[in-house]
Amino acid sequence: MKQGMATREAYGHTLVALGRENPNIVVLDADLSKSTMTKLFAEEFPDRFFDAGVAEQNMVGMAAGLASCGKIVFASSFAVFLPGRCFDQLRMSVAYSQMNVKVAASHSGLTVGEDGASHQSIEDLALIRSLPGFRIIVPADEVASAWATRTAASVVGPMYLRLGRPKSLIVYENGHDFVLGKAVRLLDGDDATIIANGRMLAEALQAAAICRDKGIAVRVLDMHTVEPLDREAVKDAAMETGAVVVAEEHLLNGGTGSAVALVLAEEYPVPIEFVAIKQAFGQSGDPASLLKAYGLTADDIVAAVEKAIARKRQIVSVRRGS
Amino acid sequence: MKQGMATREAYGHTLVALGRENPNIVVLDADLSKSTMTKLFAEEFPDRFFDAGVAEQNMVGMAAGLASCGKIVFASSFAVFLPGRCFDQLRMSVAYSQMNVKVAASHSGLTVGEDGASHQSIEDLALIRSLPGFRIIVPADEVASAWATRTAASVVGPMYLRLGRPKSLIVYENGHDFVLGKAVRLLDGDDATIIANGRMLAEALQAAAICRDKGIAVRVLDMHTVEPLDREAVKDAAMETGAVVVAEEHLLNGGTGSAVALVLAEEYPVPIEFVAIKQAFGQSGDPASLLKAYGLTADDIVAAVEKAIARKRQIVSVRRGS
Amino acid sequence: MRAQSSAAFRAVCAKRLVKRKNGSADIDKNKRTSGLPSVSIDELERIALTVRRHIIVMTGKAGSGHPGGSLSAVEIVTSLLFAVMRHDPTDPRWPARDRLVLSKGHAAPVLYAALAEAGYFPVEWLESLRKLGSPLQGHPDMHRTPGVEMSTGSLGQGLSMAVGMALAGMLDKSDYRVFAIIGDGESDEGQIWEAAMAAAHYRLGNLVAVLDYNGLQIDGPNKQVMSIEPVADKWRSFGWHVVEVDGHDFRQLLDAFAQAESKKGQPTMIVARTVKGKGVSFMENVVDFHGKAPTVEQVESALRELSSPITGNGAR
Amino acid sequence: MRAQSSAAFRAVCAKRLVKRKNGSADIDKNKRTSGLPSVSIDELERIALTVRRHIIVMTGKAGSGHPGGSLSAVEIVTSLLFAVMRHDPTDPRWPARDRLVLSKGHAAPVLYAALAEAGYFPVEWLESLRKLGSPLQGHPDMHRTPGVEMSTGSLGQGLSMAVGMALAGMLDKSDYRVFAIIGDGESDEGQIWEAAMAAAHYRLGNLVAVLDYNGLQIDGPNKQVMSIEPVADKWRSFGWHVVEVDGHDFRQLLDAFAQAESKKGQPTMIVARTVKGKGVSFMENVVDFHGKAPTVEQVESALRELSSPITGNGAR
Ligand SMILES: Cc1ncc(C[n+]2csc(CCOP(=O)(O)OP(=O)(O)O)c2C)c(N)n1
Ligand SMILES: Cc1ncc(C[n+]2csc(CCOP(=O)(O)OP(=O)(O)O)c2C)c(N)n1
Ligand SMILES: [Mg+2]
Ligand SMILES: [Mg+2]
Repeated sequence: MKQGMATREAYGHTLVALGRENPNIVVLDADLSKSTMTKLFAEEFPDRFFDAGVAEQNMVGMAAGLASCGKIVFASSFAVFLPGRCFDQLRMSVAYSQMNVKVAASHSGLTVGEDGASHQSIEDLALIRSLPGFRIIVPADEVASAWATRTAASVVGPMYLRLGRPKSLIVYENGHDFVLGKAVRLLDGDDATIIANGRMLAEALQAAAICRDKGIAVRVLDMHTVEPLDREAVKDAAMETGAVVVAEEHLLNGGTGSAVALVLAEEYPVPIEFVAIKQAFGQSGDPASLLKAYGLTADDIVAAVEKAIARKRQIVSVRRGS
Repeated sequence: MKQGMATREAYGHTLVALGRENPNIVVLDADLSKSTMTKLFAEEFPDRFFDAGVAEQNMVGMAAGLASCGKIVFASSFAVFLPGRCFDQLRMSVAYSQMNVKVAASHSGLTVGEDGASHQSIEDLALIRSLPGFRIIVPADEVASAWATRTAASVVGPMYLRLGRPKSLIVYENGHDFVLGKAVRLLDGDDATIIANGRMLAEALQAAAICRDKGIAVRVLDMHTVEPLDREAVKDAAMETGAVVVAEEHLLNGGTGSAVALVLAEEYPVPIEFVAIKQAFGQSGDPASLLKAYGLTADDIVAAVEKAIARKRQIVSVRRGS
Repeated sequence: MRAQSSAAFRAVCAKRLVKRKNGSADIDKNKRTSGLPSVSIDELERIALTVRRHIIVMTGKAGSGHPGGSLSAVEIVTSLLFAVMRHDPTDPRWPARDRLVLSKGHAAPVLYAALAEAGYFPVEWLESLRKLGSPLQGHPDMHRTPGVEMSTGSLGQGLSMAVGMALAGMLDKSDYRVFAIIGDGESDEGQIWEAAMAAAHYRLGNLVAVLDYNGLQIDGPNKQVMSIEPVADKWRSFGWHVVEVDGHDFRQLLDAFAQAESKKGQPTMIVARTVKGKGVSFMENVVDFHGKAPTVEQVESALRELSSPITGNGAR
Repeated sequence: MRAQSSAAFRAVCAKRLVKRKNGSADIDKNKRTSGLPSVSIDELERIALTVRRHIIVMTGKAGSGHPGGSLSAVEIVTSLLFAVMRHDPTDPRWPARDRLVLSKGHAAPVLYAALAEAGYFPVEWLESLRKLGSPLQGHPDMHRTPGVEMSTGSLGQGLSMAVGMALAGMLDKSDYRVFAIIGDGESDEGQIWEAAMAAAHYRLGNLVAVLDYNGLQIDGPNKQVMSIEPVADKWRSFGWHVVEVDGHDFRQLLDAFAQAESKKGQPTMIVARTVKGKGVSFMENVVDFHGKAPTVEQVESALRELSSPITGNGAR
């Protein structure tokens, strides 16, 4: 896989393009426009960019007010502060009020790196998933991020984009035809399914390659949309492969894995292994070392796949009906 | 079941008792001391009570500062504002900093009633479950709440108590011997297990009675401690009854049901039905009508039990090994 | 037990509302202030009386709600909806309307009563306050109640939304104005000061905030719970033009709003000194009536008191 | 490339720290100020120089971090740790110690450098800044770094924690004092104003905040991003005693801290005008050096500049 732009960079560039196409688009930031890349928009459209300073709560309120007057509002900061610092505001002013506000949160996950725990959001999905009405996209590369940004602009209602700091590995060809709420099946196989998104999709693909060499055939799903979750794809994976691994740069609690576990508990219970952060905060370090230290590498995924398959074999299931 | 005090009332009274026993206990509130019942403490120990005014963020920071100097700090407000209005503060100043702060959040769930969506916290567990280091107790009645409050004072580290507004039905005898992290098995049966806590435990017990009349024998577990979850009890329930229902006054996403689903996905996948709030905000209404409108009554639990059992029967499982 | 109010009376009020819609959302800016309504102070006081009666009746009927902070804001809301703001009850989403955000959302009853009187919805709706499925939620809900601009209830958020609306007005070169009503207890919230800073930074001359300064919050007087004094200095140091008035005196309020309108490039804060529970003797300055509904007997005795307008007897 | 510093030098500094522990946590209050250290301004300036060199070397070595806002706070932190505060590097959790909360946590390098120089941990640790497993995290972590009082990094929270510590001091009738350093960009956070209001309300004379007023935040100058002026008026209107100083002038800083100590029943805000990147010509007032580490060449050139103390050349 080739290295491409960070998802936050693709977001920034796409915002500029959208700004040219649609005068209704307004962008807000909370003193992090160089990092979230909204700076690109600010430079070209200074009149439609508002900096809230280091005041995430007020930024969200301003976004809601602007949206109530017909603006399509993108609000950006780091994922740890947005939603973390302004959850109640997102709840009342955006989710409950059904405002057309797009929360584009950069620097999600451990791969923020050296800044450490205070800046590494490992729980933002848990927060946003608890806000009825919010759609959630976790793009894996620059192509997916550009699509996500365009989708945010065109679909009416609250939306959350989970973006990353480091360069991303390119998974998709330009112009790939994503559908909101539909997982992408990147690889197929019968032994198990790896569901991943964001930064972890590249690891999942590497893991699948390692598995292939070991004679294990895995399906890989890019679950770019976490809300609404593609229940069909999850159910099919369980029914057709019988063992599921969910890999994400997020806490186990409240993330994509939790969403998948709920679906399967209700639809088709099979063994699931979670490659996610277990109850612990992040810390300083370079991204690669951190992923390793927290068990979020391709090798960890492979181990999880093997464990899930072993558990599947332990259960001899005869399913009647469906 | 007899009607007893609200869990928040038992909290308020127990605080006073603790205040008499331990001069190190300090209580904070954010202009809701009459509702959270910390007023009782404030009246008896005005020197050890600090009102932050309507400033939940600062209250949490003050709590952390006091705790860093050796105080055992109880901070109270409504569950929708605490954690909702001060999540990042709980994250940095309390959870990450491992402060001895007890967050006692009242008015959780829909049974807040007439105040409506802005005041009904249906997502607080999702938030707190994403904070490593926080223990979580959801007491069902006055006896459990008094125990939870005492436990909070004696166990070192961040803890969350989820309290309710309305009078609660009495489940436990005075002096019941609770253990932090150990579910209470209130009823036993082989057909299915109902896991519940807080307000929904009383509904679960009623549901179990209805089930018994229908010839269905259910186990009922009070999952008062949500973090750390009693994994053994959950796993045993799955292995021994094969069908699980989780009932809680919370969103499906991020609540007790999500915690149970994660455990079973990893340990022993069986059908689970969730009696919880599906992605929607609350609204004004009296508590009983709201529980009905949102599908949170004993009857809803009974229907869920029947569905879970039907699903269990569809799966003829032969489990090797374990 | 229903408060008096007639369709005819409401129609008169509604007609008096400033309506200068000229077909499109385009507004002749030069004429903005020329059409201020000719509602007399006497009439405003009569409307205020009716609004007060509604507040008592509807919270009494609901058995819960916030009468105290609703009663303190009656003159503020009445002057806005019946004399100051440009709006059209028959077209609540008219793009060029002036906007009102009730940041202290628990005072929903005063807003509902005034909106009903202004003709946004039938007065009969008031009886459904806080009932399951009612369009009148315990706290304002923009999607359920015509005329409610923003959903509020969690304190401290409304001013930020108003800032956003004012920014949108500037962007769209529309001359609508934005009003927000905040509480003194609410002023403890840091977000209020974030919004205050931003409004001054962005020179929002189209923004006016009113502080319903009734001196009480839930746990007691501000002075004991969390003092906000010197509050006028605070707003001045945050870059706002500040006007201090008796919040129950329509003349002073209208003057202040006019002053605010003439202020360019700077937001205005009207510090309105009020009495919590104003107009009902047993509720005035009684902390407990913040969030306690009157009993059946209290409703009756309150309505007896509220049978003729309170004239010019101002705040504390 | 390592900054100069010798164990002997550190020992001298450490000895000069005020230590009036008399066996227990009991402190003779009347003697509190009598033992102020006899560190000369010259010595403070030499320490400051070393601290600056450490900041450059450690961020350079880490390849990331926040040199700009660390350099602006050097005199503030140095005066606190080496002349103002009562503390004991050999006993970081001494209950009666004065407390310092670095609310603008991204300036961790200045705190780490000063703590190392004061003897809290070996200077060698500084090289591990921001590495996996290091005791010196990218932002201060109270459980990993001796002498770090509170974990910070998310802006706007530190002052509230300091308020809590000051309340605990009052409760325990201990005479320790609490210091918090906040940024100008950080002052945008509403929580700062919540804490400000509470500190005045609770009459916390044992609390001192210092504003590192370097005029810049990440997106540019405060004036453009979010103006905080008139900032001294803001703090005054929030009930604080305000002193304005040149934040690079030790004499003015020490005076201000002494003034703060004599102020009873009211918290003091020291508005310290500083220069972001102070001491390194190519970093001074350069927005980008907020969060960018110096390259190898830049480290060398900076260390050349930082070979003799900057004396009394003050702020902008
Ligand atoms: C964020 C938040 N915290 C707490 C509450 C609970 N609450 C409702 S009203 C109120 C007191 C408000 O006092 P004030 O603003 O003075 O209102 P008024 O006196 O005008 O009724 C509080 C704390 C809330 N609604 N929102
Ligand atoms: C709550 C929060 N929002 C955003 C950030 C990201 N951030 C780090 S430093 C900074 C700018 C701070 O400016 P200032 O306080 O002036 O710092 P200084 O100039 O002293 O370095 C921002 C926005 C943060 N750390 N915390
Ligand atoms: Mg008030
Ligand atoms: Mg600065």
